[in-house]
Amino acid sequence: MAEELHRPEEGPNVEMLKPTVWPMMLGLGVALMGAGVATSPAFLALGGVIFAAALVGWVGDLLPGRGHAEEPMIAPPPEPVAARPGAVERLRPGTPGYRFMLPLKVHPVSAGVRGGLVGGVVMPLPAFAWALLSGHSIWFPVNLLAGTLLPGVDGTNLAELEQLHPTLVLIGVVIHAAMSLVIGLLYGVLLPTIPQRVVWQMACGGVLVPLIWTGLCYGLMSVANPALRANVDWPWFATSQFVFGLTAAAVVVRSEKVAVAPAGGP
Amino acid sequence: MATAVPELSRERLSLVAGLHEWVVTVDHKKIGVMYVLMAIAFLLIGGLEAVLMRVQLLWPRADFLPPLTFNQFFTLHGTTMVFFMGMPILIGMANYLVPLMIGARDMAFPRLNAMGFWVTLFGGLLVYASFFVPGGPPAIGWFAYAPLTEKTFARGPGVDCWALGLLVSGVGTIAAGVNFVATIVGMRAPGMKLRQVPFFVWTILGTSIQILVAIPPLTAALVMLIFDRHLGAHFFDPQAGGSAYLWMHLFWFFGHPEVYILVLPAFGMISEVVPVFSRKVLFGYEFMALATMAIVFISLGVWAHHMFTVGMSRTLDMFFAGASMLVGIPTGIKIFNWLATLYGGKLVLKSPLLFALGFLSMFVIGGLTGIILACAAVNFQIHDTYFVVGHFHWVLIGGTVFGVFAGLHYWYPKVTGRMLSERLAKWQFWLLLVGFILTFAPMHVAGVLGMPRRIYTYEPGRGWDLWNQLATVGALIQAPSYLIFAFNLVWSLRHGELAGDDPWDAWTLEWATTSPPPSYNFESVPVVRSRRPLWDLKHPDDPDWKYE
Amino acid sequence: MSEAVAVGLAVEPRPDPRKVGMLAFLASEAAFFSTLVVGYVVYLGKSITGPTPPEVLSRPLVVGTTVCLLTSSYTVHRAERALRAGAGGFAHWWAATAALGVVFLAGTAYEWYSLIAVHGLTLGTNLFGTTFFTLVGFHAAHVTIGVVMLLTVLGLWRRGHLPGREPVAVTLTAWYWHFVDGVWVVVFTVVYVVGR
Amino acid sequence: MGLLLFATTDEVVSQNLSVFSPASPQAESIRGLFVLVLAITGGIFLIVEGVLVYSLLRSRRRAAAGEAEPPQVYGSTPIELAWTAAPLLIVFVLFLVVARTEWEVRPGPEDQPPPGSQPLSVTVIGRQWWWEYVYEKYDGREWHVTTANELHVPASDDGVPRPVYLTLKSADVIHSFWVPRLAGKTDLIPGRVNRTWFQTAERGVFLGQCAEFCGTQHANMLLRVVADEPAEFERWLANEAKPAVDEPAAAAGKRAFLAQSCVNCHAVRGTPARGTYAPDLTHLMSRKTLASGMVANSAEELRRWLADPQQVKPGCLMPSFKLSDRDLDLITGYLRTLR
Ligand code: HEA
Ligand code: HEA
Ligand code: HEC
Ligand code: CUA
Ligand SMILES: [Cu+2]
Repeated sequence: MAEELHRPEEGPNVEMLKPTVWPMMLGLGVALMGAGVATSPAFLALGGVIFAAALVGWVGDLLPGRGHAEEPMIAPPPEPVAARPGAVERLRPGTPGYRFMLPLKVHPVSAGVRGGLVGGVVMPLPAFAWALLSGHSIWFPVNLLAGTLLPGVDGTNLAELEQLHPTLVLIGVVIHAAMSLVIGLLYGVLLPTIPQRVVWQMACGGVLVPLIWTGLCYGLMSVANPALRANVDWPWFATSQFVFGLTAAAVVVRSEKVAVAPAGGP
Repeated sequence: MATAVPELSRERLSLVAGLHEWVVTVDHKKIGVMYVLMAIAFLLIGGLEAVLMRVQLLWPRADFLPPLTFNQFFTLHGTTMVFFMGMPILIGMANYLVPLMIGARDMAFPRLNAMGFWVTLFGGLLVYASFFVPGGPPAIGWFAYAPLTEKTFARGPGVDCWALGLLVSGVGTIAAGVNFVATIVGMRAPGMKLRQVPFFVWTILGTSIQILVAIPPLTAALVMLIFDRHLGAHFFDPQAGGSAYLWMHLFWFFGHPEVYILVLPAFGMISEVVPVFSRKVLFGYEFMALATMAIVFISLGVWAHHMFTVGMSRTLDMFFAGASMLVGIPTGIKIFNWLATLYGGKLVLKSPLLFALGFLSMFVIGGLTGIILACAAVNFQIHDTYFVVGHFHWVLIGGTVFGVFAGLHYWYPKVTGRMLSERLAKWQFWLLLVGFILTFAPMHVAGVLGMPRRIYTYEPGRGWDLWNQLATVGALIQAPSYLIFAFNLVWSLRHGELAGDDPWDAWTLEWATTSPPPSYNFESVPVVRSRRPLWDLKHPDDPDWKYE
Repeated sequence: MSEAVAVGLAVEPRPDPRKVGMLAFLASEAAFFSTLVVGYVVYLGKSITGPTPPEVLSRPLVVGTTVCLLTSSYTVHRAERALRAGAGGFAHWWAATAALGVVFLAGTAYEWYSLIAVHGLTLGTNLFGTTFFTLVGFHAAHVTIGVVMLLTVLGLWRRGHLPGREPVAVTLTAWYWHFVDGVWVVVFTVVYVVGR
Repeated sequence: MGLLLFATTDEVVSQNLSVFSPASPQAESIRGLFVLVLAITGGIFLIVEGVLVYSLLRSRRRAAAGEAEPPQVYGSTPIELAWTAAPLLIVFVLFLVVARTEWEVRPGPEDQPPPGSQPLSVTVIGRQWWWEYVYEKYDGREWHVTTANELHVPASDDGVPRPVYLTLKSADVIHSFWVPRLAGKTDLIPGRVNRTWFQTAERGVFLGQCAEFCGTQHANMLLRVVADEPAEFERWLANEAKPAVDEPAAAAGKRAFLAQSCVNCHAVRGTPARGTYAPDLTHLMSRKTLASGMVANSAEELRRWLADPQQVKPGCLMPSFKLSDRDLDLITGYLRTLR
């Protein structure tokens, strides 16, 4: 048991280091040498002498039998600590707060990733549809997304934005993929914390989150991505978000749950 | 619970004998106490300098301090607070606690430990000796950008005192780092695995790694500076092709990890206080440990976020901006885990928790202003303004100082056998909180309104007056808080309530011995089977080790 | 966790703190020398006036001293082995190490003498002088400390203060010596190979 | 007559240095980014403090509930993952926007002025504790005119951008050029050349000051940028390019000036005074302020400055010469003619 104390073969005495003045003297020597560099060589010499003496003294302390002394145990041994048996609540299924803190079964992390990927693939469809219906090319929304990173993608060169630019497309795809993936992951982790009703989970993941996200984008887009802000069509934008949210949530909710080993043991 | 106060009463018998005992001691506990007392002294000195600066800034074109004196004061204030208050107080507390927490009799190298304390003290005295040299203390700012430090621009020996003081105390800091690593790796109680050490010990391990990696470059840079000044070398001499850049890079390569050296141990203290006062185990211990190590390593690669305006390439700017923002993630993990520990706990609202709550609510703000600063383009505007001054006091006081106070209130009973007065502690807390916010919040506004830092005076009519006046009033509210604390320390030594061995009903090993502990700490070395050995003792029917 | 494991843990061996401490110290030394090396490298070719490294650095001499230093890593290793095997010869190998260290230092002294007296290169001449003397000088200082440590250990051992077959003082001194050698390999590469 | 001219054109200088009232495209970009990151960090702040307060209140309610210790929760991997991933996403988005802004406001090594623009290039040399400006080129014409402490630039019109390109150097220690309403700051570093630029359509005086600690009088290394009508700017520049006026009435003053050591440090073009250590005085009277923005450029202030610069700007690098009252009057009189 834990309260067994490990007693090496020691008597009532402990062997402890003897107090010694050399560490302080060594420090003093070093500091005086420093002061010597700053001011006068006299300090330098004095510091050097003290330093050398302290070094020799210190090495002397290191020799077997010189630096140690037996010290009697003076204080009473540590008080045994009062135990309070029975006053512990452990976290078990059914404890209040349990569900929120530790879902017993979760969707595997991979479900979230999959949800993000699938959502990420279907999400551009409304965007493309909007682009074609409103007379733009399908590169238009992709280029706009890349405007988060690239300067100079703004309203002044709309014609440019209709064309295929491999760099812009690459950047757009990377941004889109990274965000889809992370948000999917979050879905995978967080949806199980919502009361175990599929309706609620779908409502949260498919409606609430996209709404909040659209709202945030609406508020911040003028800075985050002025190009997008200038050209975006909000209903279509929101549609994209809903499509993503519903798909990702569906993938997550449908996945097989696995039991989780709570961190910290059974 | 009988409590003996043998050392302290014996000391009164003879002042000389008492002093001698402290001078020659190699006991990690005494050394720890000396570190902390020294740091508190420097805190008062540094604070006094700050208050004088604040008075000078009360009105535009005020005439309270001459320009040179003001510049010397912020140099000394920054240097003192970072090197002779912040680091020593943390190293001192770690010195006292780490061996106790891991069930060891002392540090791995007790004599080296003593040497570390003494060089730190002498280093501090050397810096302050600059008051007595021609030209007085250095006026170079705590990061001492070259070539302002070269002989051409700073003729007097003040800069030498500064450089050598830091060099000497740096030796002590490195010694402490070596010592902690050896102690934590090699001297844990039987059975105590690295993943079972109290969380504070983890943060000290992280801090020590940073010390070992970051302080030597500073030492090297200081050596270069001294060679320039005394042997005619040209490291930082643009006339001979030397570069002002080299100093910046070397200094900040040290300087950024330094700020985490200053905050990680405070994180550790919070991680001890929050669980005990929430009556819960620390949430996500493994992730906290991982996050600590992530901070240690990521923060070695962010230093040039102090240098966005020096004209690096845009790519480099973005590298350092990205890396700096990344540090926010492991830091966030810690914040969230503390919150989760609090959540659902039964909070015991005693002074240690009060300061811990102060830490939690304030540090986040400082961290977030750090993220704002890390946005390179925004930094072009607010670099070197009072916004930065606001940011770093917010993390240094809201983080380090609040954390340290939580720790000092928590462990004072262990060190002295008596409790600090709760009433004084509450006064201290509220004055500090209010004064602190009032001092440093307005600085962010002044910075955004265009006020640069390190100016001894400013033009009227720019809209800065009000914010400066608020800040000064705040500083004057803070001042009594520190004095109350100093008073409480002394007063409670004799009049405090007797504490007993384990006043907080805590769970780590330091509470398993007497208060104060005997010189050998533990009569017999305990066997450890979980993160909370005392929990196991107190709850034999439901011990932790079944769950870990 | 079973009872047996817990008992097993109680006797679980820990690394010797003195060795861990030495490794930690050497890590900090490595950080220190890295800084000086970085200083040397960024100032390569930045000197405004001469002399330049190719004009004044003589390779044959340094190759000689380098061989001495590398050999000394071998001799110190032999010394440790001799001690561990309980065979004689520890003192000889150990003394040889110190001697090789001294030869290295003598070589450095000669090199510096010719740089200063013949070529007029000092710390203040140009950036090359500044960085060269700092880097090589700090290394030489470490070799000097190493020699003193070697001799101290030898003296203590002779008087029987270091009993046993693997006294920590011997091991740690050997580690330090290997480290100083390792630093020289880097310095040599940077200063005499790449930098020339 | 010259005096009169100055009295009439004295405009009211706005003391606004706020980074939230930009007067140039890049200051505007930065403000946008600032608002974005303030919003994001503000949101995080509210969430964290909210959870903190909620936990406190909740525990207050629970505290009454019996002696037992609360549930011991060790942690949860999924939750840890969630609060790692969410901030990661925020950082990712922030990083993209910061990168875009960085490229918008920072000149790259190969950036060219936009076609159809009339660019101005000025070399700025930071000195303890004043600014030297060398006008290199405006609208394709070379100038090489040296002046100090007040930077005049042409304002942009609709259609004609007049970007100002500054080449930043230092003669001694590190300084930093910062006019908050026009652009973020860029350092002037000895042994190095930096570049920055801005352009503005707003006429008027923009204030700023040195933003890197550079010694005793760092606080008074003030900056004034005057954005003029293009025509007025041209007139000003042409005047600066001329040698000093030689007013016969001030001949005695001129002699007194040249007899002093002033000439070792200061230059007055067209006279033997050719010092390069201190501000060029050729057109001193075209400036509204003295000593890098510290005091108004009036006869009294000028005389006070000459009598004892250390009184006005303690620690500055112009010594006090203990001039006689007569010399003071003469030299002040002479300098007052240098329009
Ligand atoms: C205790 C000391 C400490 C700490 C912990 C920090 C933490 C941080 N600091 Fe600070 N800093 C200093 C001390 C400190 N700093 C000092 C002393 C200076 C000035 C030196 C001088 O010039 O004199 C300085 C200056 C400084 C600058 C340079 C300013 C300038 O001169 O222009 C920058 C720029 O990037 C910066 C950034 C950061 C960042 C990003 C963090 C991050 O580590 C913060 C991380 C924390 C959080 C972000 C909050 C919690 C996280 C969450 C709630 C999760 C969600 C968050 C996100 C998604 C973002 N700091
Ligand atoms: C941990 C670090 C730390 C701490 C705790 C503080 C604490 C304080 N700081 Fe500090 N500060 C820095 C670190 C710190 N600072 C750094 C690194 C710099 C940068 C320096 C540089 O630019 O180079 C800086 C710069 C700095 C400036 C900017 C100067 C400038 O740029 O011009 C200001 C201005 O107001 C300031 C104010 C304060 C104030 C009012 C406090 C207050 O919280 C202080 C409160 C304490 C007291 C008031 C002490 C109480 C006691 C007494 C008053 C009585 C004393 C009695 C005796 C001695 C017998 N600090
Ligand atoms: C040692 C060099 C030196 C000498 C000699 C010197 N000055 Fe100066 N002077 C300076 C410096 C440096 C400044 C800038 C001070 C500052 O703003 O920090 C200056 C500033 C000035 C200014 C203000 C310029 C401006 O643009 O604001 C005037 C006018 C002036 N000096 C006149 C004189 C006169 C007249 C004399 C001779 C009696 C003189 N100076 C001698 C160094 C010198
Ligand atoms: Cu120039 Cu500050
Ligand atoms: Cu930093």
